[in-house]
Amino acid sequence: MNLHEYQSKFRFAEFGVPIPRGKVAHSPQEAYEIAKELGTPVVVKAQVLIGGRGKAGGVKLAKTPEEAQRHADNILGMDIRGHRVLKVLIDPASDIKTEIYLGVTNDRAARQPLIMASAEGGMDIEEVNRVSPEKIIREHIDPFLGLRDYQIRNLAYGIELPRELWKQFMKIARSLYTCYVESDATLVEINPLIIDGDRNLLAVDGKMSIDNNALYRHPDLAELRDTSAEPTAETQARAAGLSYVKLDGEIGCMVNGAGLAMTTMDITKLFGGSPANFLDIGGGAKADKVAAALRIILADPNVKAVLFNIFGGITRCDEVALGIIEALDEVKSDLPMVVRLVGTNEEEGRRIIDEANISNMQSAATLAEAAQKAVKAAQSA
Amino acid sequence: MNLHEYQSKFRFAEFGVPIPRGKVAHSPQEAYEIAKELGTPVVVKAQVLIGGRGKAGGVKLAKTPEEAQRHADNILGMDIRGHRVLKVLIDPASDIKTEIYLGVTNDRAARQPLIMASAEGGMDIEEVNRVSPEKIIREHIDPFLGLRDYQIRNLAYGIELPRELWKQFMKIARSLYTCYVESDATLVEINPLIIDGDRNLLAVDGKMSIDNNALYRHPDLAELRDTSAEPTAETQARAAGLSYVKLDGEIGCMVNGAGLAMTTMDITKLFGGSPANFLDIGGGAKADKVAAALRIILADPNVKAVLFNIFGGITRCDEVALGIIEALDEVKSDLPMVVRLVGTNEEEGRRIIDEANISNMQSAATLAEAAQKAVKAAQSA
Amino acid sequence: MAILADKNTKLLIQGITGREGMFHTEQMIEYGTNVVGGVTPGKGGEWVLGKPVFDTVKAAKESTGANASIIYVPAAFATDALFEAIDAEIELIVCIAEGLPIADMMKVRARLDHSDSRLVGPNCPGLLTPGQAKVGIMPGHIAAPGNIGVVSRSGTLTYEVVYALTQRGMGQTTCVGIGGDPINGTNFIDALAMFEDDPDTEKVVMIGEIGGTDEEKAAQFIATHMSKPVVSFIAGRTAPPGKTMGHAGAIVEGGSGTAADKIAALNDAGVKVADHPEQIPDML
Amino acid sequence: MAILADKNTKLLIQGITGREGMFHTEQMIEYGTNVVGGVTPGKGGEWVLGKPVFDTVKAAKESTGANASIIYVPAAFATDALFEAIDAEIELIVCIAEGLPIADMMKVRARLDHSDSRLVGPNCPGLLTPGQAKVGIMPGHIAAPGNIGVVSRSGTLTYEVVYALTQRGMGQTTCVGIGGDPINGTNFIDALAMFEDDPDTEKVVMIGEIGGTDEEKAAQFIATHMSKPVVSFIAGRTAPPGKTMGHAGAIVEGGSGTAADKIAALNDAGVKVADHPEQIPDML
Repeated sequence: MNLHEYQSKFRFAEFGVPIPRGKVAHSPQEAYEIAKELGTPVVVKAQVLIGGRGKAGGVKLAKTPEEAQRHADNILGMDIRGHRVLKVLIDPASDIKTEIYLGVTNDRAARQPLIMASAEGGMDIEEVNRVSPEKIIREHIDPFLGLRDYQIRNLAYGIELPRELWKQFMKIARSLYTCYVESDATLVEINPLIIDGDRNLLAVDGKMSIDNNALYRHPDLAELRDTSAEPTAETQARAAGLSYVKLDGEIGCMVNGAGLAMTTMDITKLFGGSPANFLDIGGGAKADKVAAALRIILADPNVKAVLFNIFGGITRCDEVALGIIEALDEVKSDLPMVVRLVGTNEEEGRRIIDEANISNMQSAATLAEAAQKAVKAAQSA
Repeated sequence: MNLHEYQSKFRFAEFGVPIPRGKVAHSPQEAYEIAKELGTPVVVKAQVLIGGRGKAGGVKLAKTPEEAQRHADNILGMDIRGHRVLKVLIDPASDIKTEIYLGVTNDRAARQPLIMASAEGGMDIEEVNRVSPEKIIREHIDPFLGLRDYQIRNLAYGIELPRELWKQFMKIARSLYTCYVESDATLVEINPLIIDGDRNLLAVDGKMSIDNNALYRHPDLAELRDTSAEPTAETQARAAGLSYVKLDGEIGCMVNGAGLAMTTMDITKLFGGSPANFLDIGGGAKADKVAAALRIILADPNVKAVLFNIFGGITRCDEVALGIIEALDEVKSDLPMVVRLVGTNEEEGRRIIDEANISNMQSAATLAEAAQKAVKAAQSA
Repeated sequence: MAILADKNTKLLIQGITGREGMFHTEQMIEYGTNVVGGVTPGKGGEWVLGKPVFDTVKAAKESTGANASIIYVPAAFATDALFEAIDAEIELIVCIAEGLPIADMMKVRARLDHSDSRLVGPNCPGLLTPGQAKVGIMPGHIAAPGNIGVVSRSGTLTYEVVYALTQRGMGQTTCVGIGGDPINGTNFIDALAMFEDDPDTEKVVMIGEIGGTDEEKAAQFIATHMSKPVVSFIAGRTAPPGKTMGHAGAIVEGGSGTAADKIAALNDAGVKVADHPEQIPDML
Repeated sequence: MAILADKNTKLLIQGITGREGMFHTEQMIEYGTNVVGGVTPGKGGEWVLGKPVFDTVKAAKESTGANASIIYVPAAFATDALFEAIDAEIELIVCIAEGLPIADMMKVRARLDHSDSRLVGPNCPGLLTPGQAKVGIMPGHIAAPGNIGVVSRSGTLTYEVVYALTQRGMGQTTCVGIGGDPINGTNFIDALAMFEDDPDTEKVVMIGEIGGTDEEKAAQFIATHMSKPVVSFIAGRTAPPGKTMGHAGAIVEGGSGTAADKIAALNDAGVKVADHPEQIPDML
């Protein structure tokens, strides 16, 4: 789960990281008032869970409260790569002399947290890593020992941070790591961490991702999830216990199992089609779940055909077939559908589908056959 | 550093261990009032930093507030193995059905904390260990992982704790271990942990020792040190940065280094004498430290002779000799004294001692010679 | 012969009295797996499906001589169950439970590295040695004894492949689902090395997916350490970057972990990569 | 030859700019020890006693090729200094610093066990290879090169014994002070094994004290693994139980750790135990 910039920075601040004393505005009027209260100049920053807002015009400097209001008016409601802007953060403009990068993430290959610093702050760290990886100073953290002071000094030394700033830097790195651990984060990132005109370090932009599996022990963080800007389908899918990712194609896919769902997407493409989504209905596949999944797929206007690919393992195919029929009873649709049921009781399952005699539904025996039929159906639709 | 029963139990309670809702009384009148407030029967318990108070008559049951007052009157001021009782704990008397032992300590051989439980509560655990070690269930704790729930279950299973009490037991064990870790304790012990008539677990007696080396990061615990009942000499020694233990003999020893100080005690005994103390003045041995040490030694009425044994390593013997002379100038004494100075600049040191021409002081070249002279001097004194 | 589990496996079920645990225990017993008992704290002394229940793994191991355990407990308790099994020196631990926090798994994995236990999972379908032992949730009837080793990060996709093999008369030595989490107990290299050493395994199928670099490392291993032919399939060619595809580990991050990279690495190592799972039998 | 330190030791001083660090650095240089530099965070780039100062051990090691380090920092920072030296893969770490909490040392020791570093200490006088290297605070002039290995839990008591040996013309290969804390990096057995393997060491003196069971374990080791004669002395025969005698490790607890037990164990192993330190030269 990703947090907004303002959520990340406010959380960092709870652990002792210095941040600009900004506030969130939901309307141009509110932006005006905050700017007036903070004193200008301020920066008006779109709060969206996607990168590239700067290029999209989502970050603007304002010299007066009136200008802040105007910018907020422009930015609020903006669509940035599919995400609608519903909030702006109004931060006092910082006197940026130097930009540093500081972040902690999980290194899955090393199976340890990794803290990274770079003198090349303000840039995308993955880009720095591609172009000049030696400019990123890295320290693996023993999860049992935590981040040790000497490791922070190794970072400070490596990025040639002026020595009089080491004390501030150590406090920030310790706070950031504590925030990472206490939040079960998979990423905490300050970019840029700036040195301002008064030789103070300040976290001007921040990013944070939380391990979804750990949310059960962080109810406060779980509440921070912002579904307002998220595609409705994803919110609905999460509520129904489905794993769903919207894609740009025209063939809606409903599959049990993540690996098989990706494979179904891939094979659709292989046969000349294009998947409209990733959708894993998980184990069981009762009628209500199938129905919820179907509703989500059909709500996508790009979808021209639906492909069901169910591998009955512990789940029996006949039960799934009944689930599909029941779901189609609830969620009517004329779109062409291809159903492939394999595994436990597959003949019985196919018989149920055939006997239901649904005009827009055909069945398939193999995955290749199912994909080909779905692609053909979508093309003729 | 050892804590009193009441300090230990109150600390356990802060971490969630259930304890009797008792209070500390400093006077018989206070004991009466607490007993009245708690309701009788109560137990009046001497608070001393030494074992064996029960046998010494330091623990009494009182059926009325008046009886509590009488018991407190008897117990307060009592001398228990050299410790004067200045406080009593008034606890509501518990309805004890079963007594369990539960403790965490450092296993120095395994270099890990060790949690132990036994169904033989109420007895000295070292005695249980001697007689029937199989009755103590042990689990080593990985200091990085902490005490895991399954380990507590292994204990509960091992001591055959009735299953309906496991939940309470798990909470207590977790709390006790957290207390151990958060306090940098070397021992936390509940003995007995009782099962009462209502099937509740309750920590009726408790013990706690803190790692002296870790006190710097626990100022709150450092304040709990009770020097009121401790021999004055030990309090003074600690204040002067000396390491001192009072013994029963007549030869006062002043030595630099713990191993050498023990050796000096041993050799005194070997030659027919008896050491009055262990005393390590540590490195440096400036005049003020020597003076403080001398004052402590001479305050012991048993001391009949003083033996200085200083090995000049980095410290020069001439400097130490000057320190001793200066100290003797401040702290006058007619007791016979033997000085042995060896190592760096030893000749110069001995010359200084000899030239000072102190009538009651003689010098020695070897450790054996010094010990023999001191024993002889003490015997003729 | 086979790898990891066979007729000599004496299996303990951690979480035997739970709904899921009981259901799958029944399936495993039906398959012929030698289930020797179960563990549910507080229910020691009870019997479930004809098997004794114990309060602790230690007590269960002492009574039954179990050498393997399988974990069906909710995520919040799975970490403790893992440490308990490691501490009791269970040789093979299979963790079906899913949803374990990464921070917990880092610690579990660090402890595993200093133990003699082998973990498969978490968040995996377990393993199946056809005709001998089913330790997990893979449907038994889709597999058949034979000489092909199967290792996979996926669940139903594995079934799909195993089913395709069986339908073509190509049986399996052991099918191993290593799970879809970013940190797990057994990775491709571990399983490939075991198949290489197993005299009954003649060919190997490796089913990977996007995310991480385990397939790339496996390719390296195959090139340098394996004599047996390996055929692979990588799921997620069409997955967009930055999106988690169901499995916590299946995400293309910072330009790495793409299907294209993995397929290229495997091809470089001389491994044939199928375009879709149903091609695999023809490529073996 | 010698053990642990010799002419090839390239020594780093952690805490070189402190009062104690600077004083002893001067002594070590005077003795002829090859001190290559020091570490004091925030003082990198300065020079002390003609040696370069670095901000981190990593940077110091990279610049100087140091293979040993000695720690003279206050207890509150010593744990971090230890982890830093271990992480920088320093081969020999000598920790003079005293007062380290037991909880910290448990963690340090656990990490050491999975590293290639050797720690001597904490709370120890360090070591001295007469004529070659002084890594610690032992006075150099009381020792002389020879063929006797000395290992001890104590400080000045060690000096006493070394001095007695030297005065009798009995020089030493290396004198090792392992420190008086309950948990340390090098114990008797480690040092005894090194002396046994050192061709120049012909006889060994082992100076123990009350507390713990390390002397008993050493006795066992001597009986089963050592061909060279060992003479011992145990301090604390007159120490009462339950009282810490200066060293955190020197305490008789629960009836174990007494001098009598240790002497009996050593005698059983064929080790002669002196009644007082000045007897040792005669017993060798």
